[in-house]
Amino acid sequence: MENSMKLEIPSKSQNESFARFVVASFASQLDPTIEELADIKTAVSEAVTNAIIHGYENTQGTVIIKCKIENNKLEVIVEDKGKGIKDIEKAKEPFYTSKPELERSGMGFTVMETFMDELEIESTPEKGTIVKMVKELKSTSSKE
Amino acid sequence: MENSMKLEIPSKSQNESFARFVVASFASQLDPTIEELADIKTAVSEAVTNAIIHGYENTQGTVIIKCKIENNKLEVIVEDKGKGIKDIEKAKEPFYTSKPELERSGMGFTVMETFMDELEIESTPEKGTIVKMVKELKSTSSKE
Amino acid sequence: MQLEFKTIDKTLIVKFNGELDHHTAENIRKEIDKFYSGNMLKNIILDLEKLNFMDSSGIGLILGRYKNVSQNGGKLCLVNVSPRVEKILKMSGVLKIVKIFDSITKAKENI
Amino acid sequence: MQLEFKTIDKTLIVKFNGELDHHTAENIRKEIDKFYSGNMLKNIILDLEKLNFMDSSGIGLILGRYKNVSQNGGKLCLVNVSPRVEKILKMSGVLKIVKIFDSITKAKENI
Ligand SMILES: Nc1ncnc2c1ncn2[C@@H]1O[C@H](COP(=O)(O)OP(=O)(O)O)[C@@H](O)[C@H]1O
Ligand SMILES: Nc1ncnc2c1ncn2[C@@H]1O[C@H](COP(=O)(O)OP(=O)(O)O)[C@@H](O)[C@H]1O
Repeated sequence: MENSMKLEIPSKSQNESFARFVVASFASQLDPTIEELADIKTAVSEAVTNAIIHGYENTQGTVIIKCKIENNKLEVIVEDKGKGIKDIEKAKEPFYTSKPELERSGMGFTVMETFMDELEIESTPEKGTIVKMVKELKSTSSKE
Repeated sequence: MENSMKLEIPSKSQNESFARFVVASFASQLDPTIEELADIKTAVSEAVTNAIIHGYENTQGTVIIKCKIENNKLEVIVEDKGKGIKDIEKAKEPFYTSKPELERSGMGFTVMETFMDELEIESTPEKGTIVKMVKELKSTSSKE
Repeated sequence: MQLEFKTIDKTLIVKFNGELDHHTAENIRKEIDKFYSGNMLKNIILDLEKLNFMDSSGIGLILGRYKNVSQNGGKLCLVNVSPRVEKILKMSGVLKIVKIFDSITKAKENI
Repeated sequence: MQLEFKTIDKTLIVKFNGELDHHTAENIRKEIDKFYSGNMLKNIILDLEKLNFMDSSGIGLILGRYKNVSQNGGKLCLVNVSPRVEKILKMSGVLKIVKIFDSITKAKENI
Protein backbone atom coordinates (compact mmCIF):
# COMPACT_ATOMS: atom_id res chain seq x y z
CA MET A 1 0.00 0.00 0.00
CA GLU A 2 1.22 3.49 -0.77
CA ASN A 3 -0.24 6.78 0.31
CA SER A 4 0.84 10.17 1.54
CA MET A 5 -0.47 13.43 2.94
CA LYS A 6 0.72 16.86 3.91
CA LEU A 7 -0.81 18.99 6.64
CA GLU A 8 -0.05 22.62 7.41
CA ILE A 9 -1.22 24.23 10.63
CA PRO A 10 -0.51 27.50 12.40
CA SER A 11 1.81 27.21 15.39
CA LYS A 12 -0.90 27.37 18.02
CA SER A 13 -0.77 25.02 20.95
CA GLN A 14 -4.42 24.02 20.51
CA ASN A 15 -3.39 22.39 17.22
CA GLU A 16 -1.15 19.86 18.96
CA SER A 17 -4.04 17.51 19.57
CA PHE A 18 -5.44 18.05 16.07
CA ALA A 19 -2.04 17.20 14.54
CA ARG A 20 -1.59 13.92 16.39
CA PHE A 21 -5.21 13.03 15.69
CA VAL A 22 -4.78 13.54 11.92
CA VAL A 23 -1.56 11.52 11.80
CA ALA A 24 -3.14 8.73 13.83
CA SER A 25 -6.13 8.69 11.54
CA PHE A 26 -3.85 8.57 8.48
CA ALA A 27 -1.82 5.78 10.07
CA SER A 28 -4.94 3.78 10.79
CA GLN A 29 -5.07 2.57 7.18
CA LEU A 30 -2.09 0.38 8.15
CA ASP A 31 -4.29 -1.26 10.76
CA PRO A 32 -1.95 -0.54 13.69
CA THR A 33 -2.41 -1.94 17.17
CA ILE A 34 -3.69 0.43 19.87
CA GLU A 35 -0.17 0.46 21.30
CA GLU A 36 1.42 1.40 17.96
CA LEU A 37 -1.13 4.14 17.44
CA ALA A 38 -0.39 5.57 20.88
CA ASP A 39 3.37 5.47 20.11
CA ILE A 40 2.77 7.46 16.92
CA LYS A 41 0.48 9.98 18.62
CA THR A 42 2.99 10.58 21.41
CA ALA A 43 5.95 11.07 19.06
CA VAL A 44 3.98 13.45 16.82
CA SER A 45 2.84 15.40 19.85
CA GLU A 46 6.46 15.87 20.93
CA ALA A 47 7.68 17.02 17.52
CA VAL A 48 4.77 19.39 16.91
CA THR A 49 5.06 20.86 20.42
CA ASN A 50 8.78 21.47 19.82
CA ALA A 51 8.07 23.26 16.54
CA ILE A 52 5.59 25.51 18.33
CA ILE A 53 7.45 26.32 21.54
CA HIS A 54 11.10 26.04 20.49
CA GLY A 55 10.98 26.61 16.73
CA TYR A 56 8.58 29.53 16.70
CA GLU A 57 8.82 30.40 20.40
CA ASN A 58 5.12 31.12 20.41
CA THR A 59 5.30 33.57 17.50
CA GLN A 60 3.11 32.94 14.44
CA GLY A 61 4.45 30.36 12.03
CA THR A 62 3.40 27.29 10.09
CA VAL A 63 4.08 23.74 11.16
CA ILE A 64 4.25 21.28 8.26
CA ILE A 65 3.53 17.62 8.79
CA LYS A 66 4.18 15.14 6.00
CA CYS A 67 3.27 11.49 6.19
CA LYS A 68 4.09 8.69 3.84
CA ILE A 69 3.10 5.06 3.86
CA GLU A 70 5.14 2.47 2.01
CA ASN A 71 4.23 -1.14 2.61
CA ASN A 72 4.03 -1.37 6.38
CA LYS A 73 6.24 1.66 7.08
CA LEU A 74 4.97 5.01 8.24
CA GLU A 75 7.21 8.02 7.78
CA VAL A 76 6.32 11.25 9.58
CA ILE A 77 8.15 14.52 8.94
CA VAL A 78 7.54 17.55 11.17
CA GLU A 79 8.97 20.77 9.83
CA ASP A 80 9.20 24.35 11.03
CA LYS A 81 10.83 27.48 9.60
CA GLY A 82 11.73 28.70 13.07
CA LYS A 83 14.92 29.45 14.93
CA GLY A 84 16.60 26.08 14.45
CA ILE A 85 18.88 24.06 16.72
CA LYS A 86 22.54 24.98 17.13
CA ASP A 87 23.76 21.78 18.75
CA ILE A 88 21.65 18.80 17.74
CA GLU A 89 23.63 16.28 19.79
CA LYS A 90 23.09 18.31 22.93
CA ALA A 91 19.40 18.83 22.13
CA LYS A 92 18.94 15.06 21.89
CA GLU A 93 20.40 14.41 25.33
CA PRO A 94 17.83 13.29 27.88
CA PHE A 95 16.90 16.10 30.29
CA TYR A 96 18.44 18.86 28.17
CA THR A 97 15.94 21.66 27.68
CA SER A 98 16.37 25.31 26.82
CA LYS A 99 13.01 26.10 28.42
CA PRO A 100 13.01 24.81 32.00
CA GLU A 101 10.89 27.82 32.98
CA LEU A 102 8.05 26.31 30.92
CA GLU A 103 8.37 23.09 32.94
CA ARG A 104 9.74 21.28 29.90
CA SER A 105 11.47 18.08 30.90
CA GLY A 106 14.00 17.80 28.08
CA MET A 107 12.62 14.34 27.29
CA GLY A 108 10.90 15.10 23.97
CA PHE A 109 13.55 13.69 21.64
CA THR A 110 14.07 10.71 23.96
CA VAL A 111 10.35 9.93 23.75
CA MET A 112 10.43 10.20 19.94
CA GLU A 113 13.44 7.86 19.79
CA THR A 114 11.84 5.36 22.13
CA PHE A 115 8.45 5.19 20.44
CA MET A 116 9.54 5.32 16.80
CA ASP A 117 12.02 3.09 14.95
CA GLU A 118 14.03 5.88 13.36
CA LEU A 119 14.63 9.52 14.23
CA GLU A 120 16.53 11.99 12.07
CA ILE A 121 16.97 15.67 12.86
CA GLU A 122 18.08 18.27 10.35
CA SER A 123 18.34 21.86 11.50
CA THR A 124 19.84 25.17 10.43
CA PRO A 125 19.94 28.05 12.92
CA GLU A 126 17.53 30.83 11.88
CA LYS A 127 16.19 28.62 9.06
CA GLY A 128 14.28 25.89 10.80
CA THR A 129 14.13 22.26 11.79
CA ILE A 130 13.08 19.03 10.10
CA VAL A 131 12.35 16.01 12.27
CA LYS A 132 11.89 12.74 10.41
CA MET A 133 10.53 9.69 12.16
CA VAL A 134 9.83 6.22 10.82
CA LYS A 135 7.78 3.47 12.36
CA GLU A 136 7.45 -0.02 11.01
CA LEU A 137 4.08 -1.46 11.84
CA LYS A 138 4.26 -5.08 12.89
CA SER A 139 0.56 -5.71 12.59
CA THR A 140 0.36 -5.24 8.84
CA SER A 141 3.47 -7.18 7.92
CA SER A 142 2.32 -10.19 9.87
CA LYS A 143 -1.05 -10.09 8.12
CA GLU A 144 0.42 -10.05 4.64
CA MET B 1 -11.66 32.02 17.62
CA GLU B 2 -9.41 31.89 14.56
CA ASN B 3 -7.62 28.94 13.11
CA SER B 4 -6.78 27.38 9.79
CA MET B 5 -5.27 24.32 8.17
CA LYS B 6 -4.27 23.00 4.80
CA LEU B 7 -4.30 19.36 3.79
CA GLU B 8 -2.88 17.84 0.63
CA ILE B 9 -3.72 14.30 -0.39
CA PRO B 10 -3.19 12.23 -3.50
CA SER B 11 -6.31 11.75 -5.63
CA LYS B 12 -7.06 8.23 -4.45
CA SER B 13 -10.61 7.28 -3.64
CA GLN B 14 -9.59 5.72 -0.32
CA ASN B 15 -8.67 9.24 0.84
CA GLU B 16 -12.27 10.47 0.57
CA SER B 17 -13.10 9.22 4.05
CA PHE B 18 -9.81 10.52 5.46
CA ALA B 19 -10.49 13.99 4.02
CA ARG B 20 -13.97 14.33 5.49
CA PHE B 21 -12.72 12.94 8.77
CA VAL B 22 -9.94 15.54 9.02
CA VAL B 23 -12.24 18.43 8.17
CA ALA B 24 -14.82 17.22 10.68
CA SER B 25 -12.16 16.94 13.33
CA PHE B 26 -10.91 20.46 12.54
CA ALA B 27 -14.49 21.77 12.63
CA SER B 28 -15.10 20.16 15.98
CA GLN B 29 -13.28 23.00 17.74
CA LEU B 30 -16.38 25.07 16.91
CA ASP B 31 -18.42 22.61 18.94
CA PRO B 32 -20.89 21.79 16.14
CA THR B 33 -24.01 19.71 16.59
CA ILE B 34 -23.97 16.15 15.26
CA GLU B 35 -26.22 17.35 12.45
CA GLU B 36 -23.88 20.20 11.47
CA LEU B 37 -20.90 17.87 11.54
CA ALA B 38 -22.71 15.43 9.24
CA ASP B 39 -23.57 18.31 6.86
CA ILE B 40 -19.90 19.29 6.68
CA LYS B 41 -18.71 15.70 6.19
CA THR B 42 -21.20 15.13 3.38
CA ALA B 43 -20.32 18.34 1.52
CA VAL B 44 -16.58 17.67 1.82
CA SER B 45 -17.07 14.13 0.60
CA GLU B 46 -18.86 15.45 -2.52
CA ALA B 47 -16.20 18.04 -3.34
CA VAL B 48 -13.25 15.70 -2.77
CA THR B 49 -14.90 12.93 -4.78
CA ASN B 50 -15.46 15.37 -7.65
CA ALA B 51 -11.81 16.42 -7.61
CA ILE B 52 -10.77 12.77 -7.80
CA ILE B 53 -13.18 11.42 -10.40
CA HIS B 54 -13.94 14.50 -12.53
CA GLY B 55 -10.91 16.75 -11.94
CA TYR B 56 -8.22 14.12 -12.25
CA GLU B 57 -10.37 11.41 -13.85
CA ASN B 58 -8.59 8.82 -11.75
CA THR B 59 -5.13 9.91 -12.88
CA GLN B 60 -2.56 10.88 -10.21
CA GLY B 61 -2.97 14.38 -8.82
CA THR B 62 -3.12 16.28 -5.58
CA VAL B 63 -6.32 17.41 -3.89
CA ILE B 64 -5.86 20.45 -1.68
CA ILE B 65 -8.24 21.14 1.18
CA LYS B 66 -8.04 24.42 3.05
CA CYS B 67 -10.11 25.21 6.12
CA LYS B 68 -10.47 28.43 7.99
CA ILE B 69 -12.37 29.29 11.13
CA GLU B 70 -13.41 32.84 11.89
CA ASN B 71 -15.74 33.33 14.81
CA ASN B 72 -18.45 30.76 14.22
CA LYS B 73 -17.86 30.40 10.47
CA LEU B 74 -16.15 27.48 8.83
CA GLU B 75 -14.77 27.96 5.33
CA VAL B 76 -13.71 24.89 3.35
CA ILE B 77 -11.93 25.12 0.01
CA VAL B 78 -11.38 22.03 -2.12
CA GLU B 79 -8.98 22.53 -5.00
CA ASP B 80 -7.70 20.41 -7.85
CA LYS B 81 -5.35 21.11 -10.76
CA GLY B 82 -7.33 18.84 -13.03
CA LYS B 83 -9.34 19.23 -16.20
CA GLY B 84 -11.67 21.97 -15.01
CA ILE B 85 -15.34 22.64 -15.76
CA LYS B 86 -16.38 24.24 -19.05
CA ASP B 87 -19.92 25.20 -18.11
CA ILE B 88 -20.29 25.77 -14.37
CA GLU B 89 -24.00 26.63 -14.55
CA LYS B 90 -24.75 23.35 -16.29
CA ALA B 91 -22.53 21.42 -13.86
CA LYS B 92 -24.53 22.82 -10.94
CA GLU B 93 -27.87 21.66 -12.31
CA PRO B 94 -29.40 18.80 -10.37
CA PHE B 95 -29.00 15.47 -12.20
CA TYR B 96 -26.38 16.74 -14.61
CA THR B 97 -23.41 14.40 -14.63
CA SER B 98 -20.70 13.77 -17.20
CA LYS B 99 -20.13 10.31 -15.76
CA PRO B 100 -23.44 8.39 -15.74
CA GLU B 101 -21.47 5.22 -16.52
CA LEU B 102 -19.95 5.46 -13.02
CA GLU B 103 -23.48 5.61 -11.55
CA ARG B 104 -22.95 9.25 -10.59
CA SER B 105 -26.25 10.93 -9.87
CA GLY B 106 -25.37 14.50 -10.78
CA MET B 107 -26.46 15.57 -7.30
CA GLY B 108 -23.05 16.44 -5.82
CA PHE B 109 -23.26 20.23 -6.16
CA THR B 110 -26.91 20.18 -5.06
CA VAL B 111 -25.89 18.35 -1.89
CA MET B 112 -23.10 20.86 -1.24
CA GLU B 113 -25.51 23.75 -1.72
CA THR B 114 -28.13 22.21 0.54
CA PHE B 115 -25.82 21.33 3.41
CA MET B 116 -23.60 24.41 3.41
CA ASP B 117 -24.57 28.10 3.62
CA GLU B 118 -22.47 29.29 0.70
CA LEU B 119 -21.05 27.59 -2.38
CA GLU B 120 -18.70 29.22 -4.87
CA ILE B 121 -17.14 27.46 -7.85
CA GLU B 122 -14.18 28.78 -9.79
CA SER B 123 -12.86 26.73 -12.66
CA THR B 124 -10.61 27.04 -15.70
CA PRO B 125 -10.61 24.25 -18.29
CA GLU B 126 -7.30 22.34 -18.25
CA LYS B 127 -6.21 24.33 -15.17
CA GLY B 128 -8.42 23.07 -12.41
CA THR B 129 -11.30 23.77 -10.08
CA ILE B 130 -11.72 25.56 -6.75
CA VAL B 131 -14.84 24.88 -4.71
CA LYS B 132 -15.39 27.16 -1.74
CA MET B 133 -18.02 26.38 0.86
CA VAL B 134 -18.97 28.25 4.00
CA LYS B 135 -20.99 27.05 6.94
CA GLU B 136 -22.08 29.17 9.83
CA LEU B 137 -22.33 27.13 12.98
CA LYS B 138 -25.36 27.98 15.04
CA SER B 139 -24.23 26.15 18.11
CA THR B 140 -21.23 28.37 18.81
CA SER B 141 -22.89 31.70 18.19
CA SER B 142 -25.71 30.89 20.57
CA LYS B 143 -23.20 29.92 23.23
CA GLU B 144 -21.26 33.14 23.02
CA MET C 1 -18.27 -1.04 4.64
CA GLN C 2 -19.45 -4.49 5.60
CA LEU C 3 -22.34 -6.15 3.78
CA GLU C 4 -24.46 -8.98 5.07
CA PHE C 5 -26.49 -10.98 2.55
CA LYS C 6 -29.60 -13.01 3.26
CA THR C 7 -32.24 -14.41 0.92
CA ILE C 8 -35.87 -15.20 1.59
CA ASP C 9 -37.60 -16.79 -1.37
CA LYS C 10 -36.61 -14.68 -4.36
CA THR C 11 -35.76 -11.62 -2.27
CA LEU C 12 -32.23 -10.53 -1.44
CA ILE C 13 -31.81 -8.67 1.85
CA VAL C 14 -28.61 -6.62 2.13
CA LYS C 15 -27.61 -5.15 5.48
CA PHE C 16 -25.22 -2.20 5.23
CA ASN C 17 -22.74 -1.56 8.02
CA GLY C 18 -20.37 1.37 7.55
CA GLU C 19 -19.97 4.34 5.24
CA LEU C 20 -21.21 4.69 1.67
CA ASP C 21 -19.16 7.03 -0.49
CA HIS C 22 -17.69 6.88 -4.00
CA HIS C 23 -14.84 4.69 -2.76
CA THR C 24 -16.96 2.05 -1.06
CA ALA C 25 -19.83 2.24 -3.59
CA GLU C 26 -17.81 0.51 -6.27
CA ASN C 27 -17.31 -2.59 -4.21
CA ILE C 28 -20.85 -2.59 -2.82
CA ARG C 29 -22.24 -2.45 -6.33
CA LYS C 30 -20.12 -5.38 -7.47
CA GLU C 31 -20.97 -7.55 -4.49
CA ILE C 32 -24.70 -6.92 -4.64
CA ASP C 33 -24.89 -7.47 -8.41
CA LYS C 34 -22.88 -10.67 -8.18
CA PHE C 35 -25.02 -12.11 -5.41
CA TYR C 36 -28.25 -10.99 -7.06
CA SER C 37 -27.62 -12.44 -10.50
CA GLY C 38 -25.61 -15.41 -9.25
CA ASN C 39 -28.58 -16.59 -7.18
CA MET C 40 -31.25 -15.76 -9.76
CA LEU C 41 -33.10 -13.47 -7.39
CA LYS C 42 -35.93 -11.05 -8.11
CA ASN C 43 -36.32 -8.38 -5.40
CA ILE C 44 -33.87 -6.49 -3.23
CA ILE C 45 -34.39 -5.00 0.23
CA LEU C 46 -31.61 -2.68 1.42
CA ASP C 47 -31.44 -2.43 5.22
CA LEU C 48 -29.73 0.89 6.03
CA GLU C 49 -29.93 0.70 9.84
CA LYS C 50 -26.16 0.65 10.32
CA LEU C 51 -25.27 3.00 7.49
CA ASN C 52 -23.26 5.68 9.33
CA PHE C 53 -22.57 7.95 6.39
CA MET C 54 -23.88 8.41 2.88
CA ASP C 55 -23.18 11.06 0.26
CA SER C 56 -24.68 11.38 -3.24
CA SER C 57 -22.88 8.19 -4.29
CA GLY C 58 -25.72 6.43 -2.46
CA ILE C 59 -28.27 7.90 -4.85
CA GLY C 60 -26.46 6.44 -7.83
CA LEU C 61 -26.09 3.10 -6.10
CA ILE C 62 -29.78 2.85 -5.25
CA LEU C 63 -30.91 3.98 -8.70
CA GLY C 64 -28.56 1.50 -10.35
CA ARG C 65 -29.95 -1.41 -8.29
CA TYR C 66 -33.50 -0.16 -9.00
CA LYS C 67 -32.82 -0.39 -12.72
CA ASN C 68 -31.45 -3.93 -12.49
CA VAL C 69 -34.31 -5.16 -10.37
CA SER C 70 -36.96 -3.49 -12.57
CA GLN C 71 -35.56 -5.05 -15.72
CA ASN C 72 -36.01 -8.34 -13.93
CA GLY C 73 -39.64 -7.66 -12.99
CA GLY C 74 -38.71 -7.25 -9.31
CA LYS C 75 -38.96 -4.56 -6.67
CA LEU C 76 -36.41 -2.57 -4.65
CA CYS C 77 -37.27 -1.42 -1.10
CA LEU C 78 -35.39 0.42 1.62
CA VAL C 79 -35.79 -0.16 5.36
CA ASN C 80 -34.45 1.58 8.48
CA VAL C 81 -33.65 4.82 6.68
CA SER C 82 -32.33 7.59 8.96
CA PRO C 83 -33.75 11.12 8.59
CA ARG C 84 -30.43 12.24 7.18
CA VAL C 85 -30.25 9.59 4.45
CA GLU C 86 -33.92 10.21 3.71
CA LYS C 87 -33.18 13.92 3.20
CA ILE C 88 -30.51 13.15 0.60
CA LEU C 89 -32.73 10.63 -1.17
CA LYS C 90 -35.66 13.06 -1.18
CA MET C 91 -33.52 15.75 -2.80
CA SER C 92 -32.85 13.43 -5.70
CA GLY C 93 -36.41 12.25 -6.23
CA VAL C 94 -35.39 8.62 -5.73
CA LEU C 95 -38.20 8.18 -3.24
CA LYS C 96 -40.76 8.67 -5.99
CA ILE C 97 -39.78 5.29 -7.39
CA VAL C 98 -38.19 3.45 -4.46
CA LYS C 99 -40.27 2.94 -1.30
CA ILE C 100 -39.16 3.10 2.32
CA PHE C 101 -40.61 0.71 4.92
CA ASP C 102 -40.30 0.57 8.70
CA SER C 103 -39.21 -3.03 8.82
CA ILE C 104 -38.11 -5.92 6.66
CA THR C 105 -41.42 -7.67 7.42
CA LYS C 106 -43.42 -4.72 6.10
CA ALA C 107 -41.20 -4.44 3.04
CA LYS C 108 -41.73 -8.11 2.25
CA GLU C 109 -45.50 -7.80 2.56
CA ASN C 110 -45.38 -5.08 -0.09
CA ILE C 111 -43.25 -6.93 -2.57
CA MET D 1 -8.93 18.12 29.95
CA GLN D 2 -11.32 18.12 32.88
CA LEU D 3 -10.03 18.23 36.43
CA GLU D 4 -11.93 17.20 39.51
CA PHE D 5 -10.66 18.46 42.88
CA LYS D 6 -11.31 16.87 46.25
CA THR D 7 -9.59 17.39 49.60
CA ILE D 8 -9.25 15.02 52.52
CA ASP D 9 -7.53 16.58 55.52
CA LYS D 10 -4.49 18.37 54.11
CA THR D 11 -4.37 16.25 50.95
CA LEU D 12 -5.54 17.40 47.55
CA ILE D 13 -6.84 14.70 45.22
CA VAL D 14 -6.92 15.65 41.53
CA LYS D 15 -8.73 13.41 39.05
CA PHE D 16 -7.58 13.87 35.46
CA ASN D 17 -10.04 13.27 32.62
CA GLY D 18 -8.73 13.85 29.11
CA GLU D 19 -5.41 14.45 27.39
CA LEU D 20 -2.26 15.93 28.85
CA ASP D 21 -0.04 17.72 26.36
CA HIS D 22 1.79 21.03 26.26
CA HIS D 23 -1.45 22.88 25.45
CA THR D 24 -3.51 21.49 28.32
CA ALA D 25 -0.59 21.34 30.79
CA GLU D 26 -0.50 25.09 31.16
CA ASN D 27 -4.03 25.26 32.42
CA ILE D 28 -3.75 22.14 34.56
CA ARG D 29 -0.70 23.61 36.28
CA LYS D 30 -2.45 26.87 37.03
CA GLU D 31 -5.59 25.22 38.37
CA ILE D 32 -3.77 22.76 40.61
CA ASP D 33 -1.40 25.39 42.00
CA LYS D 34 -4.26 27.78 42.70
CA PHE D 35 -6.32 25.18 44.50
CA TYR D 36 -3.32 23.84 46.42
CA SER D 37 -2.03 27.14 47.74
CA GLY D 38 -5.47 28.74 48.04
CA ASN D 39 -6.57 26.01 50.44
CA MET D 40 -3.27 25.76 52.35
CA LEU D 41 -2.88 22.07 51.53
CA LYS D 42 0.12 19.84 52.07
CA ASN D 43 0.02 16.70 49.92
CA ILE D 44 -1.20 15.96 46.41
CA ILE D 45 -2.52 12.71 44.94
CA LEU D 46 -2.91 12.68 41.16
CA ASP D 47 -5.48 10.13 39.96
CA LEU D 48 -4.61 9.29 36.34
CA GLU D 49 -7.31 6.68 35.71
CA LYS D 50 -9.02 8.70 33.00
CA LEU D 51 -5.91 10.21 31.46
CA ASN D 52 -6.27 9.13 27.83
CA PHE D 53 -3.07 10.61 26.50
CA MET D 54 0.16 11.96 27.93
CA ASP D 55 3.38 13.08 26.28
CA SER D 56 6.55 14.40 27.93
CA SER D 57 4.67 17.51 29.08
CA GLY D 58 3.32 15.24 31.80
CA ILE D 59 6.82 14.67 33.16
CA GLY D 60 7.36 18.40 33.60
CA LEU D 61 3.94 18.82 35.17
CA ILE D 62 4.51 16.07 37.72
CA LEU D 63 8.04 17.23 38.56
CA GLY D 64 6.81 20.80 38.99
CA ARG D 65 4.07 19.72 41.45
CA TYR D 66 6.61 17.50 43.24
CA LYS D 67 8.84 20.54 43.82
CA ASN D 68 6.00 22.67 45.18
CA VAL D 69 4.76 19.95 47.51
CA SER D 70 8.27 19.13 48.75
CA GLN D 71 9.03 22.76 49.58
CA ASN D 72 5.91 22.59 51.68
CA GLY D 73 6.96 19.44 53.53
CA GLY D 74 4.30 17.39 51.73
CA LYS D 75 4.21 14.36 49.48
CA LEU D 76 3.11 13.77 45.87
CA CYS D 77 1.65 10.39 44.86
CA LEU D 78 0.22 8.95 41.65
CA VAL D 79 -2.62 6.44 41.46
CA ASN D 80 -4.20 4.45 38.62
CA VAL D 81 -1.24 4.85 36.29
CA SER D 82 -1.58 3.00 32.96
CA PRO D 83 1.36 0.92 31.68
CA ARG D 84 1.85 3.48 28.91
CA VAL D 85 2.06 6.50 31.21
CA GLU D 86 4.29 4.48 33.55
CA LYS D 87 6.66 3.79 30.65
CA ILE D 88 7.05 7.49 29.91
CA LEU D 89 7.53 8.34 33.57
CA LYS D 90 10.10 5.55 33.99
CA MET D 91 12.13 6.90 31.06
CA SER D 92 12.46 10.19 32.85
CA GLY D 93 13.40 8.83 36.26
CA VAL D 94 10.43 10.59 37.87
CA LEU D 95 9.42 7.34 39.54
CA LYS D 96 12.56 7.42 41.66
CA ILE D 97 11.11 10.34 43.59
CA VAL D 98 7.34 10.09 43.03
CA LYS D 99 5.58 6.89 44.08
CA ILE D 100 2.73 5.07 42.34
CA PHE D 101 -0.05 3.41 44.35
CA ASP D 102 -2.90 1.11 43.32
CA SER D 103 -5.61 3.15 44.95
CA ILE D 104 -6.28 6.46 46.65
CA THR D 105 -6.69 4.61 49.95
CA LYS D 106 -3.23 3.08 49.69
CA ALA D 107 -1.72 6.40 48.66
CA LYS D 108 -3.24 8.09 51.69
CA GLU D 109 -1.90 5.42 54.05
CA ASN D 110 1.57 6.19 52.77
CA ILE D 111 1.42 9.92 53.14
N1 LIG E 1 11.81 22.47 16.44
C1 LIG E 1 12.78 22.97 17.24
N2 LIG E 1 13.30 24.21 17.00
C2 LIG E 1 14.25 24.74 17.78
N3 LIG E 1 14.78 24.09 18.86
C3 LIG E 1 14.32 22.85 19.15
C4 LIG E 1 13.30 22.24 18.36
N4 LIG E 1 13.05 21.03 18.89
C5 LIG E 1 13.86 20.90 19.95
N5 LIG E 1 14.63 21.99 20.11
C6 LIG E 1 15.67 22.19 21.17
O1 LIG E 1 16.03 20.92 21.71
C7 LIG E 1 15.78 20.90 23.11
C8 LIG E 1 15.40 19.53 23.58
O2 LIG E 1 14.13 19.15 23.03
P1 LIG E 1 13.25 18.02 23.73
O3 LIG E 1 14.10 16.82 23.95
O4 LIG E 1 12.04 17.82 22.90
O5 LIG E 1 12.90 18.60 25.15
P2 LIG E 1 11.91 19.79 25.60
O6 LIG E 1 10.90 20.06 24.53
O7 LIG E 1 11.28 19.25 26.83
O8 LIG E 1 12.78 20.97 25.85
C9 LIG E 1 14.73 21.96 23.34
O9 LIG E 1 14.73 22.43 24.66
C10 LIG E 1 15.15 23.04 22.34
O10 LIG E 1 16.21 23.80 22.81
N1 LIG F 1 -13.59 19.14 -9.69
C1 LIG F 1 -14.19 18.99 -10.87
N2 LIG F 1 -13.46 18.96 -12.01
C2 LIG F 1 -14.04 18.82 -13.21
N3 LIG F 1 -15.36 18.67 -13.39
C3 LIG F 1 -16.15 18.68 -12.31
C4 LIG F 1 -15.62 18.83 -11.01
N4 LIG F 1 -16.64 18.82 -10.13
C5 LIG F 1 -17.76 18.66 -10.86
N5 LIG F 1 -17.49 18.58 -12.17
C6 LIG F 1 -18.46 18.41 -13.26
O1 LIG F 1 -19.73 18.78 -12.79
C7 LIG F 1 -20.65 17.70 -12.94
C8 LIG F 1 -21.69 17.71 -11.84
O2 LIG F 1 -21.08 17.46 -10.59
P1 LIG F 1 -21.94 16.90 -9.38
O3 LIG F 1 -23.15 17.75 -9.22
O4 LIG F 1 -21.06 16.76 -8.19
O5 LIG F 1 -22.44 15.47 -9.84
P2 LIG F 1 -21.69 14.07 -10.08
O6 LIG F 1 -20.40 14.07 -9.31
O7 LIG F 1 -22.64 13.06 -9.58
O8 LIG F 1 -21.44 13.97 -11.56
C9 LIG F 1 -19.78 16.48 -12.98
O9 LIG F 1 -20.41 15.39 -13.62
C10 LIG F 1 -18.55 16.98 -13.75
O10 LIG F 1 -18.81 17.00 -15.14
